[in-house]
Amino acid sequence: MSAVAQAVQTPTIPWAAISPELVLFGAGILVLLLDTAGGNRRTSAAVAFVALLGVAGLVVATGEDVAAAVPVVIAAAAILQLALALALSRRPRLLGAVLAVLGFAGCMLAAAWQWWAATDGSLVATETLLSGTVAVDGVALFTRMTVCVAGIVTVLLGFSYLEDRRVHRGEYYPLLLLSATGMTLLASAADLLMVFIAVEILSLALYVMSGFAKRDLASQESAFKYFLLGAFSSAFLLYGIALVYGAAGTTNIAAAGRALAGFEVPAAFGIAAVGLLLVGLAFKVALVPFHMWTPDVYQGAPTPVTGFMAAATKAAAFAAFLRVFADGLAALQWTWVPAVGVLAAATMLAGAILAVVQDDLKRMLAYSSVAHAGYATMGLLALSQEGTAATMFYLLAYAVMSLGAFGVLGVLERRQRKAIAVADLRGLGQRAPLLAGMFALFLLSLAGIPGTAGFMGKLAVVRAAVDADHIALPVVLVLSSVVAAFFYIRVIVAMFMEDEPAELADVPVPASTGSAAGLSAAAAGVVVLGVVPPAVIDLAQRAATFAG
Amino acid sequence: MMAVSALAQASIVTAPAGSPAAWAWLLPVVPALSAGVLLLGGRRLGRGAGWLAVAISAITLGMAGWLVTWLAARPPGQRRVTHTVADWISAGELEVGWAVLVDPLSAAMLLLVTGVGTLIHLYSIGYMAGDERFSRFFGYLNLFLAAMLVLVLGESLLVLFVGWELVGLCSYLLIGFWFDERPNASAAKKAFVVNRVGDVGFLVAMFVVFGAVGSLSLTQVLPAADTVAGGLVVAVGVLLLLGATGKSAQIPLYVWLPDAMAGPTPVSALIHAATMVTAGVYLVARMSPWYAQVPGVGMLVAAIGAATALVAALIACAQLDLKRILAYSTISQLGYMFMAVGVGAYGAGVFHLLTHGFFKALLFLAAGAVMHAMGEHTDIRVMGGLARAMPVTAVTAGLATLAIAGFPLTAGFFSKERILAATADTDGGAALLVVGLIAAALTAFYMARWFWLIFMGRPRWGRGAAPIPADAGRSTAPPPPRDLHPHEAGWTMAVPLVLLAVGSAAGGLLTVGAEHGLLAQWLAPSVVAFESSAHLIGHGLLQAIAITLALAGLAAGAWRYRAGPVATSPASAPVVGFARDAFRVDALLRAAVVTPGRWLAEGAVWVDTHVIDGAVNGAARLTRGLAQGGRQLQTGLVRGYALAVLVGAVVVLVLLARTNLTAAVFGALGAP
Amino acid sequence: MAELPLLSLLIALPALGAVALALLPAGAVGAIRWVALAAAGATFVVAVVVLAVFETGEAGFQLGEAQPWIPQWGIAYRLGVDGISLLLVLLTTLLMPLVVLAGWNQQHRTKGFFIALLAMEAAMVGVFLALDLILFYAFFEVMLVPMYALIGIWGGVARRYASIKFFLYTLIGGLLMLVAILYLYWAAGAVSFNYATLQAVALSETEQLWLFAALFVAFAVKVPLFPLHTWLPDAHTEAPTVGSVILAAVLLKIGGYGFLRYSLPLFPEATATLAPALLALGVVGVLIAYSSVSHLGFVILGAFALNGIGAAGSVVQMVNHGLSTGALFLLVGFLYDRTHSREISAYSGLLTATPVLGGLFLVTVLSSLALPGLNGFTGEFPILLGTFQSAPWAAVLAALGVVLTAIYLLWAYQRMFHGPVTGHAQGLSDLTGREIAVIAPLVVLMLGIGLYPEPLYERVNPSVQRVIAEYADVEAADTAPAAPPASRDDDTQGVGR
Amino acid sequence: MSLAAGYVLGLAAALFAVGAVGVLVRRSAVVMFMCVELMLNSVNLTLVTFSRVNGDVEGQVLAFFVIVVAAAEVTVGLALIVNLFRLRVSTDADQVDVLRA
Repeated sequence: MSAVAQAVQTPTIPWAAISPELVLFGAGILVLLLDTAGGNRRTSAAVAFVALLGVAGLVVATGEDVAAAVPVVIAAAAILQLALALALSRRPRLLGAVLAVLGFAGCMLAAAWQWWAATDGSLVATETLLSGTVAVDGVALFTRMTVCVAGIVTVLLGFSYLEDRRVHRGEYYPLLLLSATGMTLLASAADLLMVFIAVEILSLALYVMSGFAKRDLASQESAFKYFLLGAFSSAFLLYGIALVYGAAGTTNIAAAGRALAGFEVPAAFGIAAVGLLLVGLAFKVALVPFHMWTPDVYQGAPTPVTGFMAAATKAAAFAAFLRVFADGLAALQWTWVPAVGVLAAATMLAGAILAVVQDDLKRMLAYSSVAHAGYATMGLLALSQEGTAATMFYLLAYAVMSLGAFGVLGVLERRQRKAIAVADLRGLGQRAPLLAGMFALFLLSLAGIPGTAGFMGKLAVVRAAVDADHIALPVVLVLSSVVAAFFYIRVIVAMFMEDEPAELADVPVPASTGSAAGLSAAAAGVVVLGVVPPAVIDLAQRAATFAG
Repeated sequence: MMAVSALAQASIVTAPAGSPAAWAWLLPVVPALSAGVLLLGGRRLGRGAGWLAVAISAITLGMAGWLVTWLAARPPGQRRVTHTVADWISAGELEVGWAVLVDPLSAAMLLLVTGVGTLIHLYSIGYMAGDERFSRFFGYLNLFLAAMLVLVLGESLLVLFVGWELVGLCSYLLIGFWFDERPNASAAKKAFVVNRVGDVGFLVAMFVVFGAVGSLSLTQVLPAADTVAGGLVVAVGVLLLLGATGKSAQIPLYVWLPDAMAGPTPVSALIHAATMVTAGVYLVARMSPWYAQVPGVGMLVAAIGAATALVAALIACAQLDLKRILAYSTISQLGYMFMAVGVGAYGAGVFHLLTHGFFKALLFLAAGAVMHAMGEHTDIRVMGGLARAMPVTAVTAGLATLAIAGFPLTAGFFSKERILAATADTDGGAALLVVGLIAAALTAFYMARWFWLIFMGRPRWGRGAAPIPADAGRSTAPPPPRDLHPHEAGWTMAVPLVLLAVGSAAGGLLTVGAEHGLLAQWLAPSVVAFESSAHLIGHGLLQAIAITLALAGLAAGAWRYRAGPVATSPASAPVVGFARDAFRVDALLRAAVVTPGRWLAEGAVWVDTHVIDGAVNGAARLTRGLAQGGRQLQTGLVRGYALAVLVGAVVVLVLLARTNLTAAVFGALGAP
Repeated sequence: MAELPLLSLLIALPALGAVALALLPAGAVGAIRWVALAAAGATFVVAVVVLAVFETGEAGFQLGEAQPWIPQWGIAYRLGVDGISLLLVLLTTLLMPLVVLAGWNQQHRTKGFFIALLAMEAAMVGVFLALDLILFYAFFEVMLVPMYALIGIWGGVARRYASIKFFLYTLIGGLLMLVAILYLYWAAGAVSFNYATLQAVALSETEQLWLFAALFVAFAVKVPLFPLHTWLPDAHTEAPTVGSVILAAVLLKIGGYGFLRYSLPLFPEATATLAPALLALGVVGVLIAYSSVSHLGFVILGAFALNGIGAAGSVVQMVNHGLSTGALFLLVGFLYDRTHSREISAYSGLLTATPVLGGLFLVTVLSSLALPGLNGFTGEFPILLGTFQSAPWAAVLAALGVVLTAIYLLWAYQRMFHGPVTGHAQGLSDLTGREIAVIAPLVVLMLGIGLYPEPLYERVNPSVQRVIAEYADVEAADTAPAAPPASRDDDTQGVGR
Repeated sequence: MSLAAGYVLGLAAALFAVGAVGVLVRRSAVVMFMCVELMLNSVNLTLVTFSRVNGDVEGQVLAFFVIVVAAAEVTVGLALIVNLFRLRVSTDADQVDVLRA
């Protein structure tokens, strides 16, 4: 009996298992509805009230299946929403932002609860969740956490930025939450179908967010390129899924992996299937040569969106990458590990080298994100729990430092109202020592200097790779890091070692609570992960071993 | 063939507690402390600084005397004592202590150093009076004394080397004492650097010794000579010789000494005539058991000595500067000493060392007095007739001139004769003997020239100055002022002159008595002398020849310069000019060493900037180039990106399909 | 006393000092200086206490501390001190208060300046004390940042080029070292980066050669060894005085220290194989006439002579070079403070104009050119002697380097200090009391060590013997493959009292 | 695998290739987008064929999902293209190259 048929026959939906997604999605819908209420107090209250009723109805309808705690949590969240909606109805953007933060926080709570419940055994086994399309395992949970952290910081950093650029429209927060929903779903997708759907959910929202500055040609171009190439690569992914389905008779990742495990070299289907899946996922994580969209899209998109893309999308895509390749297709490693190894090496080098000649900082960081994708791939290639843990840890580390770096750029763009080039940073160390210091911290972390998250991340992946007998990749990483250090250093040089040009001297450096909080959080993350990471490493390692 | 003397070296014993030898370490410490005081706070002492230094020097003389008396009272076999004060360096197996070795050889040197040192300290009070760095000068002098005593007393080669280097430092400081003038500073640096070249030999010799013996302590090194492989002994001998040629200004490393005359004259007397420059001789004598193993190396020492004696004497004949003449004379006399120690006549060598210490110090001091009188002029062509104005100086200097020329019964006569006799008694010493005799004659000639042009004849200064022949020299030094009134300096300068003159005259007493002379007998426990069966010429006849040559040289010098400087005849002009330029050795060295060295340095810089930095910058440029290339691909056209995706897909498929191939490539890069 | 984590204090005090400075307002220049001085001074006091507690004659690590840091990866916070690190720590902590004093009048971004100094000190001390390889690496790399800032922010005209060059050179070496460390860890098969554990790993000679090469780059850049030295002249030219002092006096020692602490003990066969090549590089270093390159070439010679004399000498040489070069750069700095010119040709007759400066400068120069009786000689001689025992040619060539050193140092001294008083020298004021106070301890130590280096050697010898003992093993292994020596078993017990 | 299935799969592959090449060679953003849709639909065809070969409905279910997703893509994509057209008065993809290098 097929999985779908089974789902039809027993329509018990394990709400608890997908509660994080539900929270995000629900928050997104709620913000959207409240936004349509347009600041009208009564309408807002009504919307919130209806949402409350809806949640209650859901709880009642599926009561017996849900663990006792869930309705209470959800109800409490709904009440909070109502209160907030009433309090902030005059400031809908702030309401959206607060609700988004709460949504991300709720998602994290739900994920934490899941983790706790799963170790307790009270959660449904992964195999049967939504007909096996969703897995609640460590990778999913850890990635959800990363995505939510990224989401919160993005909201904090984005608020003033969007205000300043006058593109602070209501649908921003719903889109953010929806794309995050896609990401968390992608992270937990156990079925290729779910992978595809999740990829589309997150991408569609991001396409729109990239083009959020409607009057800005760069933003529009970014969205257009992202969209067209995203769709193009989705087709490859989809074709790969279809071929897997044809070859294995199933789209369930684990089952397909088992079915394909025995295939031999001439089986063109199998090779094409694996290859096209690889293309689709490599596009999402931006491995060379599927990276070419990254600089253009990152550069054109509004900076907070760029940060979110760099941090969260990467984490989610790697989670899927891990699940499909390191987990599902592990038995076929002899086919794809060399290929991915070559791609990873090319990615590390090309990302670093191409960044060297960039003057636009956003573009430089975009290329640097390419290089970092290569580093993270090293953990995946180790094909071990250590490696999985390392990749996840790396992605969290990369999330905090890239969010921080893009966040600083966002602040600076508010100051100068233009794209920031290296020369624009001259003398920043004297004018705004704290901001410059933080930027330097993020850059040093990206460069992998000890005492920062970036170092621990690199240590994790290199260690995993060496453990797995890969010596060439760490050497490539070293080369790449040296080249990369050059351009990070160049920025620090400009900030601290050059004098501020006269035309910049009069422009004040803007400050806002949100960005201050966001940057501080990112900086704290960088330092904590760099100096006392054992707790997070522990979490990542447990996540890697915890199959749900 | 020479054979090792049957007289075995006395063994080295530890100094009895409380004995003078156990306190010998104070000898260098006292002047060192005094030097510290003088250098740090001497300015406040004013003229007292000089007297303090003199007192300290006298104290060391007293201590040395006490020590030597004590030593002399011991039986000859017990006259080599050591005393260890403290550990110094213990790195791994290397253990060197601060220890002194008192034996007849060091005792003789002690007396010379402290004795002449004290006299020159005293002389300097007058000579340096009024100098703005008066106290510093005496600080340096005391420091030198300390260093020289370390050199003499060092029980291990390394401690000896410490003294060796420190005297070099003092020499550097004192040559460049009037550093405001660039040439002085350059001369100081040259002295230091050339000495350092020699030091490489000393250093490497120590390495070899340590490798062979496992210790640098003389107590162990000296007796071990006959247990060490012959090749190593030769190496040590030659390397030490290199060191000695540096310090004692022998060919090829003598070039620094003439320039060293830039220092104040007492310095020339003390350091560059009487004491420091004899360190090389001392070193060879010290290591006599090793040289005794390899007579061939000894002959090399002697040959270098002989060549130096001759060359320096020739140059001295053409010099015009009163101190330079003495400097070349010193080089030449040191050559004599090398000849002596080279043929194993340590007694003769050390004897000449001592007598030379007296009369050469005296000559320099006299020269200093003359310079004082002449307003610091040094060109002997503008002097003459000074005997009348400065009788004491003239008489004492005359005595010293006779002594150095080997006038019968003077100290120099005895010591030089001993050396010539020793060469005559050496197998294969004929050439040495001939060279030695020629040099002796030349010495008499140039010293007569020196004395005559300065003290005798008509004055060529002041109002009644006699004209100087136009081509007598190419020096363009301005003539001294017309209103000169030369006169004797004060008693502090005269007393040392007189005392040294006594030494120069009576130094020969040291040699009366026993077969090889008192001194040789005294030194016997310290050195391994040679005995030789050769007997080229009867000693009586040799003496006669030497006396004849000395007298002839003196007479020739006096006769030729009886009326002042002599115009060079056109035929001999190139020869004289060549000698006056010291055979252009400096220029040769510059061309052979300094210029290639500069090229090498420039080459190294070129390699740094072009090759190494070039490689670094090249790597950066390559990166940048790659990036620019990659940039071209990033066209901004979405269709191009799609193409990249498609191409990438094909590449991935190929990689997957050709797994074996990929694995081969990847594996080569990867796992071990 | 025994209960205090002395070694941690050595790292923590300057680090806390830096944090305290960060919290002070930038304008409070007086407070900033005094806090910096107090932190550096207190660290030195602790270092002296460590010296007092240190048991001379013990070969192993003392005062050990060990705390898990990242237990999952086997990384621990593990410190210990032996004769080798003790001296270098003392040197570092002694110099830092002096450096703070020397930079007393720093006007430009005072706060950041002193923060960088203290951060530097914490990292450098950490490098010397770390006994966990990742911890070592972390300190090693972290050190880069403040040094980079010191050159880049407070440096001369071409400071940017110099600082970037410095940064990249060091980073390349560091990263290669990281890979090597990880490989070693992998080869050990134990989840531990403990120095003792990794030292016990048996590696094939090929592996050793590769790992040696990786570490070599890291340390050779620091030393710096030909041909990886070209960053140094640039860095020195551009760095501010105190930067140069730290760079020359301490930072460069890390290369020599690394060779002795890591390369030699970890890869004995590779070291034995490569020693001649290393000696050759050392000789080239000695002969190319950059003062520091040349002096540290001696350190390399001593280390790779692979005998007790040379190795002990090379440790002492590091200390000596720290003192004399530190003093040299400080003096040049004082001069620069007055005239803002570092050109040798801009000076003449300084000895007349500023006798105290000239005298101290001369002592320092003489120490630099290894005049016996001053400290330089007490290190260089054993090095040359030790080198001669294993590679006579290297020792002879290096001895020629001694002459070269004399030539260029005296040339420079003569040009600047002798001759008539002209140019910058006119009207120049002599050293102030503060400046003399900075230099005096160094000069006193130069003399002291020159006359009596035993206190150094007696602490270094046992530790160095332990390193060199490996080579006796190699020779023994060549003749008869025996069980690993007992000393290694002791090592695996880890650090502890 | 039946012969017919092979033909259909081949056709689908050809359609996919046509779509992919279309994206590469066409300059109009709208046509490029339609080519992407063509690629998606060729995959749908593949899915349905496999579904038939495998004898289950999973492939067909998947195809439905793809259709829904494609619809969503159309809404977003067209909106983006329209907005771009507003700014540039052209749908020529080759003129969209502000962001480059």
